[in-house]
Amino acid sequence: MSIMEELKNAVIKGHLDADAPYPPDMVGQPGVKDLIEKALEEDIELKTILNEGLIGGMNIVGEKFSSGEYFVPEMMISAKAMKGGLNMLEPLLVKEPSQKVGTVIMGTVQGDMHDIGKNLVGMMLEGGGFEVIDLGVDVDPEKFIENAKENPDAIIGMSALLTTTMENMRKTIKLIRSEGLDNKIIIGGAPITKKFADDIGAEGQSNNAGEVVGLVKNLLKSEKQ
Amino acid sequence: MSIMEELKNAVIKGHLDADAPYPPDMVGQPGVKDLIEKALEEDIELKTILNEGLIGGMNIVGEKFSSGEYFVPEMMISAKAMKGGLNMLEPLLVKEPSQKVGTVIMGTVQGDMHDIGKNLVGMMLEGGGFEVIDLGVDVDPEKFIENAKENPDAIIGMSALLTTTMENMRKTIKLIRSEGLDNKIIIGGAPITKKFADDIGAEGQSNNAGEVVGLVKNLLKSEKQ
Amino acid sequence: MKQNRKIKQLVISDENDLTFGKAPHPVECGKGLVIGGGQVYPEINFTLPSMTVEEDTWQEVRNQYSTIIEEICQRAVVLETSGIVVEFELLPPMTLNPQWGAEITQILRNTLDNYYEKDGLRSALRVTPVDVRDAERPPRMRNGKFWDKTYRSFELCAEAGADMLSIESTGGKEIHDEALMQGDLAGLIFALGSLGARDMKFLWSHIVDIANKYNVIPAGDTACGFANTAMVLAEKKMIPRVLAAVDRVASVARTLQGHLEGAVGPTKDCAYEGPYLKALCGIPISMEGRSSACAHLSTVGNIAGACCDVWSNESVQNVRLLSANAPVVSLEQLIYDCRLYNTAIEAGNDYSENYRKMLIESDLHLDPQAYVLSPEVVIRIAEKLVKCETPLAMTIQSARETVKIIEQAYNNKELNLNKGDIRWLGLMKTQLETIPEDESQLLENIKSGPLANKFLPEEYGL
Amino acid sequence: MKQNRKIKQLVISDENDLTFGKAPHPVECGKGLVIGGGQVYPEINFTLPSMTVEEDTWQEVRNQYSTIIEEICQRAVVLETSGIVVEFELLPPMTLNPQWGAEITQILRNTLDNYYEKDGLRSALRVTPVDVRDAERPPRMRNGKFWDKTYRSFELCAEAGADMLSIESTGGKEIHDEALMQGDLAGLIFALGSLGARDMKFLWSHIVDIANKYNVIPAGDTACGFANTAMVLAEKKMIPRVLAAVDRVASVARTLQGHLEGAVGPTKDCAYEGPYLKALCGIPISMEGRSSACAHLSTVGNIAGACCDVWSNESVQNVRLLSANAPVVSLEQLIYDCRLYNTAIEAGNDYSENYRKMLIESDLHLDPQAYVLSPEVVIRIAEKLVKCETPLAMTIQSARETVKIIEQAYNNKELNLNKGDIRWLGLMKTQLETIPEDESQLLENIKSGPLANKFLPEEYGL
Ligand code: B12
Ligand code: B12
Repeated sequence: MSIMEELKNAVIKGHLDADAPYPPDMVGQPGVKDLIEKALEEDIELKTILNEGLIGGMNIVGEKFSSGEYFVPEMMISAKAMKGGLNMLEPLLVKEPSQKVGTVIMGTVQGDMHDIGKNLVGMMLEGGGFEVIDLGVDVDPEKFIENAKENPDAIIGMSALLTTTMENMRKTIKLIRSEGLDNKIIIGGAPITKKFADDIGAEGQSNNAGEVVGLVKNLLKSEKQ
Repeated sequence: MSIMEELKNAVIKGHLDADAPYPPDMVGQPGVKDLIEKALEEDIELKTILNEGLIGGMNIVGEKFSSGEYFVPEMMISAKAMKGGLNMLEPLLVKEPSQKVGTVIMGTVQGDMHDIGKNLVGMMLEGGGFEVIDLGVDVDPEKFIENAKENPDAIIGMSALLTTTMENMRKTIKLIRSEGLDNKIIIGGAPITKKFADDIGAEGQSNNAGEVVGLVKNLLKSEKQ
Repeated sequence: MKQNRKIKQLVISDENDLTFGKAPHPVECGKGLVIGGGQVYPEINFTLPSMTVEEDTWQEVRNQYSTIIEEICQRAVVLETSGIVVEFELLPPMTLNPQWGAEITQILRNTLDNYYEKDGLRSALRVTPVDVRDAERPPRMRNGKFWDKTYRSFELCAEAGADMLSIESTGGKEIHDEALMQGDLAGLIFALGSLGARDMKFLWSHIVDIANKYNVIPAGDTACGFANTAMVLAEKKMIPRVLAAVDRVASVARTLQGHLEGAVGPTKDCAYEGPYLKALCGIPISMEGRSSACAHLSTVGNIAGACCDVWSNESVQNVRLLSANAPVVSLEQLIYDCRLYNTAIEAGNDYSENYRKMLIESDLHLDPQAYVLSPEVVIRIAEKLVKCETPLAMTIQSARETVKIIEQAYNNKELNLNKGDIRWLGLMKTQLETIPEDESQLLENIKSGPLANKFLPEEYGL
Repeated sequence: MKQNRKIKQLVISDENDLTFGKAPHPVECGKGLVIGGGQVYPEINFTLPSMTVEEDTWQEVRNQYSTIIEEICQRAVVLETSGIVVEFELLPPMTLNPQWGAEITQILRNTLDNYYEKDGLRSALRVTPVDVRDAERPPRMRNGKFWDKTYRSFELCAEAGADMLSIESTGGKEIHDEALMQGDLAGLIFALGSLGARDMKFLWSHIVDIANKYNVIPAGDTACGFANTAMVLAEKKMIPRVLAAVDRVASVARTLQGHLEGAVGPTKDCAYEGPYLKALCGIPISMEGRSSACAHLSTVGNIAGACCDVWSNESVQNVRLLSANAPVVSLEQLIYDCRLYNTAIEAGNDYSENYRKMLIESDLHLDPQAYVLSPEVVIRIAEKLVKCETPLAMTIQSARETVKIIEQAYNNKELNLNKGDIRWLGLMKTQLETIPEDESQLLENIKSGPLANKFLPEEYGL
């Protein structure tokens, strides 16, 4: 197995480093961190480590999840292992800023405390290599605006689970736009439909955590054109 | 029993004239037409005949219907008897135009063939003393506009039973307004909600034939203010 | 496949054999579903949310149907359903542009095929064009643009992948609507027993031909525009419930004509005359009850299931509920209902008989419309009907027997009636005394009355 | 009314006595409804369509609730229902402004009173404030603005005319959410058996006091935020179904604490732990199944009804369907379901036993979450639970027994499991070996792990 194959496999299994207790049958074997170290020593390109090793591994995790073989707990463990790897690469990546995939500001809207869906989406995005700024729950429009100003390139993701808070998405988008901010906005949560998203002027919508990475990537692509 | 009481009763029972076969137990007794004749002979005011006798009787029919004692067939028979009476009064009423209660243009919107609800509403309105211009089913916006132009004081009533034709109400209202017509518009039909009516700019809405007379009267009142 | 042109005796004559999941003449359709062969299958029906159907929105219409069918199949797989019937009821513009109806049929067909291959989901697709002949007043039934469109819609949908063909046909409705509002039994009976029955023969001989040509199943029709209009009006207290009950049974002879022409079932879900048809010709029937409350309220939520072979939600818009889109919600409810039917059948006679009795007993005494769906009453009335020589005679007989049986039930304190109902039982009895069984006589009466100019006799071969 | 502070033996120990409509300790409430006294009543729940709740919209909010309750009562009368339970679940702003919740309570109260006087419609009103303590992270459970609002909301709603009080309380959820996503059983058990149980004792001693003061019924709580979150996640294939099943049974000890403090039932509809509580304390329970598909999809649509005393739709928005507004549609479905339950009870043992078996059998083998609701399994596990000394011990025992029983059922081919489920049975068994029954020990473990800063131990008296 090549190092990249090994790295990919360590992400899939969620094995952070040789000392990590999970999965039991890999204890003692090199994990994500160890393999990245080795790869850097062997002068493998950062881009390759990131795209083939980490994101490549996470893509397979995503597939396993979609097919019903993996559940969220497994996915979280892989995401953590991947994040451990990313943390090592980050100081090096800043020197090559074009490598940064993108930033997403995530929050559950005002009045709403449901965050499981939002957290999952955040996790998937991190797994896809995005930086996620999580504003938590019950987030008022001002807080979204503040963060959008600081991150003009970021995509904003809003979640709402209550029929009585989904209207706060409309309000928030209005206020964001009235500040002259043009961040792309995506929304989600059980009661949200495509029609509603169109109605309130959100650029994207999904009811499926698995689709979100693709959705965000497409939005970024269309932005560049 | 005073003549007005008798007239009222004849309307309630749906007894048109002495020869009318319905109701069986009133055959041979004076009916609506006979009693109006008698009332005119006795110089009772037109207003009184209309309001106390005919409309008064029909009001009671409405009450009996609301309470579940009468059904539509009974109501139709009374409405017919009342109409017979109205026809006699009409030539006399034109001389006193202020007595005319009002006109309603009714139609089922384009693409929709359901007309039972619309017909019922029409009947109730006629029972309430209104003139009803029935445009039938599958009525295109142009036809509504044409009739509205001819009857600038008329209220327009539109009916739709399909979720796929209710949007044609929006279209029709837009076109009516774009012609500069300001007829009051009311809508109804099973899928129509208050919210939808507000949304598309209709002035009134009802899912209940029994309420419609009141609705239309209120609209006319507000117009006069 | 054609049934005898006249029914001489009941196919089911013991009320206990009029039960759910089993029909003397099962129908095999779609991907190996045997309807009436020992299992009850769910039939899921759906429609668009508030939107127009036109060139501009057509892509969105297609998306709606794709999403609905995808979500339905997914859920059916998760719930490990042994098979589903999917009904696509066209909307008027989809029959007026027959190609549109065919496009949607194709979308549904493809998705059902996919799920069969991928997950082994068994299914059958019922397609129901709109009877757009009703778009003219008085309607032309055998000529003209609207008849052509209706015919073409059947052809194209059959070609595009329907497994079964149905329709809610409207022959005679132009008279029935008026008569119903006037409580005029002669008009009702003329509309159903003469005009309706004649149009059913005409229409279904054509549908059966198309079905044979494309090798699909001519399933069945429904008196929806007649007796269900009456049911909805009774629900709104616009007409007495006893009138709606009489109208229901009076629609049997009309719908029967389709089966005499070769329709083999399952009948359309909204044909509450189904139990009578099952007794008369042994065909499997689709019925709807408590799980079609999304489409219309009713007083026969349980009893409607007593002898169903397919169990339907009638229709629901594709709107988002708290859990999922409404079609998925409906499907789930139907599946749980069917699990009960099928568990009862598997568990054996004790269970299925008890369950059937519960379904009947729980609604029977509260409404005359429920009462006339009880298998015992169905058999009693149907026995009288086989003796009639013509559809018109059958229709009159249905009305007379129904009035009699409801009156008896009321007198025996088996049935709750209110004052208005009781008054109307009397009114109907009087009316029924004077209606002639001779078709030309009845026609003359109608022609000399206020309904004369509402219909075109020649369109019914009169 | 207070139950023993500890359960020493099962109130229902024969699985056949764990059946619908009958509870050893019935509860009389509202206008003479006796819950668990031999009839199953529908419980209708509803919520606003898409709109905000604020000063500007308040009049419209009031209109919405007035219309809903009016339409519900009308339909209940038409269907001649012997009684209905109405639940008003507050939305967050209505607890944050306790006066608002009370206003809506009053509207519902008045309409129910009207229909009782006018039409004899019997009813009981359950009011459920929101546990807004969950609005802070980490939440403060016994102090601060949010606790004050929650408390005040109970007082004002009781005063405004509630017949029963309930809540979906959230003590320990801050840990449970995280642990669930990580499949961490130690975290789940700590959240339920320690934090959850402690908060339930604290909270319900207060609710019972308020109930006594206003002479209303302290009904019950639910592990909705816990086990139903797990159920929804399993439905979305986010966690394995066996984990959701274990979490369900592990929530029993937590919800039980409310009843040890004096809650008398009927339990909240979404508390699928209800059958265990009924066996343990003999209280009547509210359950939801196929007719709550509008609120969440599920794999326990029929079996959930096997021993219910009240039957609920959980919740539905006030949106227009083809027939009527969705709350009316839900009510109608519940009423037909209840007609079946009650017809079975009236028809005698044969019928009700058969029907109960059908409800169980039709779901039992397809999902572990259904399996653990079967009365037989409930009694088997509950027998083990009464032997435990502390809520924490009970919670651990629940998890262990559930894993064991699911494994057995799978091995005996009584239960369908997929590969992921089987892998997770193993993973859970391993985890369960190391979880200490000693609360302080477990607390120490959690404090030294990643969940340490997610909760405030002092808010649980720790
Ligand atoms: C778990 C839960 C809770 C938990 C929340 C725990 C938590 N930390 O989030 C608790 C118990 C606290 C809770 C509380 C309440 N809840 Co709640 N809850 C639920 C439940 C059962 C599941 C929600 C969930 O987590 N689903 C799983 C996740 C993974 O799915 P998801 O959120 O839809 O997210 C997915 C997609 O939508 C999408 N997505 C989500 N967000 C985003 C964002 C972006 C940008 C994108 C692209 C995609 C995306 O991706 C996700 C992954 O696939 C739902 C039932 C249901 N059918 O949804 C009710 C439900 C949402 N709750 C409801 C109610 C009424 C409440 C309460 C008011 C109850 C009460 N009376 O106390 C309170 C309100 C609290 C508040 N202020 O918000 C109702 C809402 C009714 C309404 N009017 O809208 C529901 C529908 C239950 C019901 N059937 O009645 N609830
Ligand atoms: C009877 C009926 C028919 C009859 C119509 C007979 C006729 N002459 O009207 C027939 C059989 C022809 C028919 C045909 C179709 N129908 Co149709 N029909 C019905 C049914 C069963 C009852 C409607 C009715 O008459 N109600 C009684 C009257 C009194 O009530 P109402 O119309 O609501 O009117 C009241 C109020 O709304 C109000 N009102 C009405 N109009 C107005 C106007 C104003 C100004 C005001 C103020 C008030 C007001 O007052 C009235 C009195 O209280 C409904 C089911 C239902 N639940 O409504 C389906 C229904 C409307 N039909 C439906 C469908 C799908 C169709 C067809 C497309 C079927 C098909 N595939 O062939 C065709 C379409 C034909 C067309 N182009 O329009 C669906 C609609 C689904 C959707 N997508 O919206 C329904 C909901 C049935 C269902 N559950 O699936 N139908």
